[in-house]
Amino acid sequence: MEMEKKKALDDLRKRFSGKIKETFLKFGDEIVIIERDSLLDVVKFLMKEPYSFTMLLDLTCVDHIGQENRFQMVYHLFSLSNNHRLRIKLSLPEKDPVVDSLTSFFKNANWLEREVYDMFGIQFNRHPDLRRLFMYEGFEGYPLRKDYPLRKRQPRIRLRK
Amino acid sequence: MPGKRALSNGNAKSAKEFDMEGGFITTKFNHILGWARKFSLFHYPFVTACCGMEYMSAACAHFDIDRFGAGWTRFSPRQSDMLLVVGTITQKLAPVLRTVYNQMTEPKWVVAFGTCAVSGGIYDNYAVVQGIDRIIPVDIYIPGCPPRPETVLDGLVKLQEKIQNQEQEWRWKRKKP
Amino acid sequence: MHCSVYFYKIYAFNSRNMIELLLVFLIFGFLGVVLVIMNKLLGPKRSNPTKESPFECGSPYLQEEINPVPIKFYLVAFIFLLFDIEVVFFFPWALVFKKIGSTAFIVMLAYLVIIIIGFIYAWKKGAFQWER
Amino acid sequence: MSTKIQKEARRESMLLNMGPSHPAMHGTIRVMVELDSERILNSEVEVGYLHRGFEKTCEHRTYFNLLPYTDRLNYVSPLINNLGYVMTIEKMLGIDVPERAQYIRVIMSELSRISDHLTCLAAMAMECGAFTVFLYKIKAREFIWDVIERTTGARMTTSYIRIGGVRAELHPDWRDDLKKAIVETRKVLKDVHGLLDKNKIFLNRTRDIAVVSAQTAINYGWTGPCLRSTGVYYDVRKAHPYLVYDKIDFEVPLGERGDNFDRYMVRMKEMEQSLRIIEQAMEMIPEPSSPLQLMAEGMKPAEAIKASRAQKVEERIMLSPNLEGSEKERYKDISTAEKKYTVPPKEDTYTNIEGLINHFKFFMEKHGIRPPKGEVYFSVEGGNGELGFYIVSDGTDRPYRLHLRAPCFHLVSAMEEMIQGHYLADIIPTFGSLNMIGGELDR
Repeated sequence: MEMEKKKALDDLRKRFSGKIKETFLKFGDEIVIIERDSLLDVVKFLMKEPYSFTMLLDLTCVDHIGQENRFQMVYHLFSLSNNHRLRIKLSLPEKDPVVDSLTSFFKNANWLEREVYDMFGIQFNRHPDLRRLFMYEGFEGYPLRKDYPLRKRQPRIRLRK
Repeated sequence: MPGKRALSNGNAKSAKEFDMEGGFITTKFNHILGWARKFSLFHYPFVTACCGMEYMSAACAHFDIDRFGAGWTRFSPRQSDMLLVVGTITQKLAPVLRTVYNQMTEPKWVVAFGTCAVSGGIYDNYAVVQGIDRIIPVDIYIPGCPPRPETVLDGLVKLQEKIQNQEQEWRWKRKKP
Repeated sequence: MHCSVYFYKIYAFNSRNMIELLLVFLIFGFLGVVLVIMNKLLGPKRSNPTKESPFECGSPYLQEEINPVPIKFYLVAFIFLLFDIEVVFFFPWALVFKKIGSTAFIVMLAYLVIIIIGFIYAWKKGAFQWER
Repeated sequence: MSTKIQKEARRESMLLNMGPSHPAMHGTIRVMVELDSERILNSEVEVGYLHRGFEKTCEHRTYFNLLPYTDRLNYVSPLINNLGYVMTIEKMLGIDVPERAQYIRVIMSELSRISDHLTCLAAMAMECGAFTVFLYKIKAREFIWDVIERTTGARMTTSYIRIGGVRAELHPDWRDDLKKAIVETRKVLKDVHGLLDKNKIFLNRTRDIAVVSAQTAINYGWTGPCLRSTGVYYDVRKAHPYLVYDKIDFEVPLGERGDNFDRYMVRMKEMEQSLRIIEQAMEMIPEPSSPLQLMAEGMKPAEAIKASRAQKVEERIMLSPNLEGSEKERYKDISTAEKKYTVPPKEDTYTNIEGLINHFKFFMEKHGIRPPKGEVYFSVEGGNGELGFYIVSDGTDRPYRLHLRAPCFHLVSAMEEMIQGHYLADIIPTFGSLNMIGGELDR
């Protein structure tokens, strides 16, 4: 099991020598770390025949506060035909957390990216309508960031007590 | 802007002290009115979260809520007497709950169903209102996460006692001097 | 014999069942009126601005003015009215069906045929499909 | 508050919102619809009305304290959430679970899946007008919840599946309880098949309504019964077998056209498959090491402590009723042997110091379960699809980041496209067949 995974990762790295920074195995999951601006063509390549990652399982973001590249986007791709999961990670600096949007490839990326924008404040280029998904209009700040206090409430109407 | 102090948590005087003031007719009439309102509670299920599953069990055949006259579920606030707030009320949902409460016709009562409605429960964070009494006046609090159907029925019986002993209100009531 | 005489024999004014009919109307009328009055009398009126606005499942309504309702709804209502009035005539007929003999039955059948023709016409014209 | 739909709406069309507090919208979704006399031109789905900040709360609770939160994610099948969360951590810690505990987990999560499908189809049928189906299914769910309650202690919020095994052993007469529940559920399934499968009204409202092709379903990231209703064969229990699912044979029902009726039919067939799984698991489950009997006789905990202080021979301890099933000699079957990751049995905690230390260290701040640094993604087959937990741990006893891959998040994101061009009344069965659960969708 381990061998095939390593082999798959290695030939992926050969194919994308420049863009893939490193690949490794963690708890049996294959992980690929790439540059921010090479996301679109890596995903386009992975969707095609030999790998056929046709489904975007999940898209989320991790906030490593304190590090220079603070936000880390995590994409889980899944290929139905050869039943194979891959995790793509790319890190974004704190100053301009902007990344390309995958809505042109996957339709569920629309809501997933709106959720990440709502929770972390990460901009997505060419996203059809980037608005808050969960929180309401008058909510300032991005709740899932580490520096947002857990109990900081912004009530939407004047509460009685 | 909460309306004038709503009837529900009005001056729920106990029956004894009320008798001394009013004459015999008004107490008798008040008793009948309380009895009539007590046994025909049409409830509006404001269901949001996990307590909704327990509400389904309480309202369905096994633990039938209809035995207490409260089985008729009305999905519009205009036709219901009891606002059954079931589940977690988040900050985003607070104005919706306030609007539905204001749109209910008097006489109206509010029952907080489940710990999240009573006090925000295990979700003490930026998203959840810590108890719906910060939004609307509440009559009966049903604890439990989710409360067992028997607890729900017990809460309903307590509400019925409260309605029975409450000083009823009607349109052309002689206002106290 | 002229058929009007014929009808007279059946609907002779015997006062017994008329009294029951009157009683029925009286009771239900009284009940209806009392309930409405009790409602007006007992329901405490306490209005606030939100109560006046329409109930849109709790969220603010999206449209200030109500646009004119499309014509399809009127068509459905009209067809219902048409066939409903026709059905009403069947009830008294069904009541006295046994006593009035076969000639009335033929008359009723003719009436029924006319309705069915109307029904088929409406069906073919596509009045029952919502979207042609 | 001008929403997107108000800006794009045509002058003469009617704008309506099926708001959050709507019986068919399960109270937490707002669909804003632009209507041209019953036909939907454009719609906008607004979610987030039940966003309870689960992922933010996870960063402030230890791994063990998060178990009750996982019950309330997909609150219709709580045991499957427990299973997913717990197995993710077991994958990180690398501990294995005794055979009997795995079978108990399979039985419990299949029971939970049946109650999920029962509730979903009950709501869908009721919203289409079939109120009797709602009553039958909720009655059948009561029987299943009775079995769950007798083993886990709670009807719905069980937190029964713990890290390293299960909380307590099954009660002595669990077999005939389960048999009775299976017979009842089969009876209700037969009734509902008779009531709905050839019912003209139900067929007209669900056949060829909101058809989703396999390609669009995959593109939307659909998994679970809704993906299988479009004919795509993907079930996490078969694709990545976990627990003992590889030893149990069961089919995965597939639909053909991917419309509302297929989603209904796939869930009905899946319930029969789950019943088959439970029956096979009941036979294959290994026998417990000590015979199951109810209240063990023995000393009261207080006397046992005094006796062990005076180094007397330590007898069995009579535990309080709610700790039933977690006595020492049964512990081997239901919990992993590794001391660090589970609560020691009460006999050890009361009588010897080593048990006390383990108990204390397990619950003390910064000493409980501390998985190694790193990240892991593990998914189980939930009621709506692939329920995945992505946990980033930094070595402390609190997860640094926990993200839930909610299956019905992807299902509902396709809602706007599915109801395009249908009638207003078609929103209800479409939404019912997606089985949107607020707790899992908005987390």
